[in-house]
Amino acid sequence: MRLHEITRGDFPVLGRVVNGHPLVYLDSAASSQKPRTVIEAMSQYYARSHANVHRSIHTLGEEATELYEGARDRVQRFIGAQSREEVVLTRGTTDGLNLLADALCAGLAPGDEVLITEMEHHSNIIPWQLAARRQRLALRAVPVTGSGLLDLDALDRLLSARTRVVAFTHVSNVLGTINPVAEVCARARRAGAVTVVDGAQAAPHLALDMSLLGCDFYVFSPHKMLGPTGIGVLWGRRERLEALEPTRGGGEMIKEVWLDRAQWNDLPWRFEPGTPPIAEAVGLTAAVEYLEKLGMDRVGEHERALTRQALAGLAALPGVRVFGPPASVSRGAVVAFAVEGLHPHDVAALLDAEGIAVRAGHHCAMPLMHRLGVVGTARASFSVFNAPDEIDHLVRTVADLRSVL
Amino acid sequence: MRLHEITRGDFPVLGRVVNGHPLVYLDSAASSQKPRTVIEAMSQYYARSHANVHRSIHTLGEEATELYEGARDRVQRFIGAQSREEVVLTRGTTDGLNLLADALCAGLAPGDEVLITEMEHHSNIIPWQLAARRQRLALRAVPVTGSGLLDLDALDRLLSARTRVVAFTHVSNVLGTINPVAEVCARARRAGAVTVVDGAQAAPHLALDMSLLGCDFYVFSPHKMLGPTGIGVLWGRRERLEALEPTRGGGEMIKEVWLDRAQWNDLPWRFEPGTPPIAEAVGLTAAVEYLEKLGMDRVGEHERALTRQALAGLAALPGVRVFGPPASVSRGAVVAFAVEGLHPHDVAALLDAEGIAVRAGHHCAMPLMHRLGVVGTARASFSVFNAPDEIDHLVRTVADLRSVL
Amino acid sequence: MIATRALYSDVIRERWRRPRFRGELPGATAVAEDVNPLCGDRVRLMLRLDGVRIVAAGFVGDSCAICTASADVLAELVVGRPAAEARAVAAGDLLAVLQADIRPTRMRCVTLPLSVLAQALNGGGA
Amino acid sequence: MIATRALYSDVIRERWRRPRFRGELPGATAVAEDVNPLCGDRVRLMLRLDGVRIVAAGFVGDSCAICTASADVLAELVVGRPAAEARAVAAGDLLAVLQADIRPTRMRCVTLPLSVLAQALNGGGA
Ligand SMILES: Cc1ncc(COP(=O)(O)O)c(C=O)c1O
Ligand SMILES: Cc1ncc(COP(=O)(O)O)c(C=O)c1O
Repeated sequence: MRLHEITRGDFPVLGRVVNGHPLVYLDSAASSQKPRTVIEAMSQYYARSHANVHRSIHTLGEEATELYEGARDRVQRFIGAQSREEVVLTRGTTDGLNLLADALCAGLAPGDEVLITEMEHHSNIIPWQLAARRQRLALRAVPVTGSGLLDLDALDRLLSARTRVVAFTHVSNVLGTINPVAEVCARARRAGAVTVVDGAQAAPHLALDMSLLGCDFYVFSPHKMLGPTGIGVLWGRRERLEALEPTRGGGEMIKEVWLDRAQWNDLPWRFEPGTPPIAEAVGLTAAVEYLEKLGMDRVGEHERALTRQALAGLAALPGVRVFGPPASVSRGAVVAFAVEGLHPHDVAALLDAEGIAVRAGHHCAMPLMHRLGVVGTARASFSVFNAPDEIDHLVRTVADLRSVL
Repeated sequence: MRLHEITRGDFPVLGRVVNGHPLVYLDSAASSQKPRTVIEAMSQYYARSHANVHRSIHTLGEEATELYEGARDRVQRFIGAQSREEVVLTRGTTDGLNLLADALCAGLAPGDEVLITEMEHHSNIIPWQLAARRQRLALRAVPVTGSGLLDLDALDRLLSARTRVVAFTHVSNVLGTINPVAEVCARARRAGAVTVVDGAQAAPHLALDMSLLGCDFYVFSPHKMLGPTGIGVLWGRRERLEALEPTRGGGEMIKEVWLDRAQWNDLPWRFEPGTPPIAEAVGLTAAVEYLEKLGMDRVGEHERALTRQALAGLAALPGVRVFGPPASVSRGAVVAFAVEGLHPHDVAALLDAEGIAVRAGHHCAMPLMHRLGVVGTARASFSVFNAPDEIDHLVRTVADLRSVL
Repeated sequence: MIATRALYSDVIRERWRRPRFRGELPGATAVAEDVNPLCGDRVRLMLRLDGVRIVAAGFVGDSCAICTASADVLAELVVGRPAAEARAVAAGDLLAVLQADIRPTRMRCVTLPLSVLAQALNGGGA
Repeated sequence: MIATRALYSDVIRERWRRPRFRGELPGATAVAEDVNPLCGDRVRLMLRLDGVRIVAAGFVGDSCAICTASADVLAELVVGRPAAEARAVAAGDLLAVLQADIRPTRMRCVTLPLSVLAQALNGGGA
């Protein structure tokens, strides 16, 4: 059985009819749909066990704490982290990147350098811009080659003794490029730089193993991997996390507080001020369980097959341009494309009239749009519940588009 | 009908049996329980309409965006804000206070002063400590009088031309003190200081009207007011928000991005980087609707009656000490108490054996604990679903405690 | 076949393919630009005023067919009019010309040019 | 009447009311303190070592009856022993003395003093 045959019944939203057509949801890269087990785990939690976590001696408080901390354990295993202390629960990829930009750059000196790439999402650009302005750092970007890959020769030229941080995406949310994380991290490490990887588009599709990736920090968003909104994951290599001074304060992240000073709590709570996303952690556990039951290898295989099908189908259409590395290169589960004579927003609106949900615009990657010389693209992206005939439907519908506007 | 008779059936968790007893949940100040409508609004959202918000041209994306922005409108009316642009959705009170401490202090000069109070929650202490350390500001605290009130004479002595920010809680989460917000803000304004009010313990219980309070910023947490975890509200007076430079970056908070610079988006999105808590916003709308249907005046009345009952009952017990202003003063819906010879944690554990959930410890207010000369207290707190006989049960059980350990 | 007629009228298609006022306007005296945060459409409107009268208009941007057609129609409607009259142009006037049955969720594509016009006439940011 | 026996044994009640090792330890040579993040209990353990042998122990803190009794029993168990033997004391040894049927969620109240002991013997932070 193909994966979608197993999974489709698990996603209540797939019963939706949109503009008279059954929903074809091809926007999982923006935010995925949720299986019933995730939705129900959160409802059940609120209906039975909700309380605030930590420092609670009553039954519900203990249950909520076990559930919340259980999510950390589950994520630890899912991403191959060495210990639960390395897993910080945040509010999303953007939140994690801001936390890291603030904390990592706080101690840097004017003239120190932060290296990003031309294919970053705004969430991996602006936090570094803000930190660079504050600390008077230089911010540089590794260029993208004509075939949509990171220019590793340029990386070598840009790395220097002044490079303190290298922050880059694991998988591009536009091009689908899968960057060679271990390779980039090895080079960065030789230059003495800390590495931060934006895993927002990788965690939903690739089996992750932090011990193999070789980076220092890795962040991602459960809402893109069948989990709830409102929560994020930040993994940090223990000694790096230990060395990081918290930049955000509040309840739970301290051991002792006086009016003029405070003593930080242990890892990982040191980086989790305030009431955390508790129900969301319960949903995250259910999402990881769902993905693990399917098997991440099988998930990735399914999505790669859909991606290849979409790439081949769309690239064959006259007047359609497909972005990113050639189909021969292994890619993430996104296909960005343009239809001659149509604005991407109209492509999305016209597809929506047929029940097909794709995203259109700059995909929060304006520097990459400038590099590609476009104002935006349409983008189809895939998840465990998508079926090959949905891709066919997409390709057929796009083929008709040019005639209608 | 008393309010609990109307509401009890709406809270699924109240069917819980804890240690053989029906749950008596007296820990709403830490986090409240949720009515069925809130739980179901979120499930329905995930089952029907989930997509990422903003810049989406497909039906689900439009629905999700309308729902998310609809929460903003609903909150605007609920708190009497002048415009929707003044309502920023954050991740919680702690998150909002960190955002404000970072952004408000960024432009301050060494020696400038930030004024807090002795009764603050750690979330309204540590962010200012961190900012003070970064910018070399002086952090001072308004003392609390022997009867648990803010010392307004001391406030006047502490306010000076160097005071840039006055940050204080509307309602103390330990003492229950309701601070005179308009009065404190008027004095702070005369000194030229910006005012930040921590409304975490006020929003669940008081009818709020931003135009009457006179503060510049107000923050609170929906999870304490029948809403979901993972979301927060930050209200800012428009001209104050306009003048604030964002300190966190990412998708959605920008209009245009180049590798070396960016142009901020309009209010309120400028302060909402990344994928926001979408399902949580849907739950927030349902929580506000639920509270509005009951009527905040009636909610407050009900909770004040329970508070008076608990105060009177506990204070009359031998060996029990009750903290905070006398019952003759209007108070928030919390009662902190100590039982002679028992550690607060044991008080909570013993009450839990009878199905009663109270919190015990320092309540994230260690400086106040130092001021009160205790290591912690037990604390009962009340919400719309609590019944007078639950308070009787609490008082009766506390009366028995000293004999058992 | 795509049910395009429900989405785009002939006028919209025509104005999208051959807009009459698209392009930079040299010597513009009032300029504003804004973005529809819901979809990311962006329109920059340029006006040349002679006293209080709008004597020329143009727009550039990155916008869908509806928004582009709306901007094009708006430019046509305001040229030759005094600013006060231009300000009075409403969404209904644009819809009347566009002859389209716009879904509520796409109404902001129609109205974005209107709010940019208001900003331009108020001396709002370039 | 409260079902206290299920929660607190006679030994716990006795050790809570009259702990034998509670108090500052002058001349301590190994000190550590830690907090149970689940409930906020805090224990500071002080040891005086003569060579490798623990010759005196004391604790202070802010902790519930279970945790206090556990710390008191632990102090009693380690005094007079070499550090290596003290390190080998396990939760089961404490439970045997406490004679209580501790719920899983309260086990950390029992084990907090053990982890503080380990920190103290490893020269962990005061
Ligand atoms: C007065 C006060 N301020 C701030 C907070 C922190 O709120 P949150 O944990 O939702 O960020 C709380 C609740 O814990 C509180 O009672
Ligand atoms: C590559 C990449 N990085 C970062 C983000 C931001 O994630 P979030 O919006 O969940 O913070 C996204 C998704 O929007 C993304 O695709």
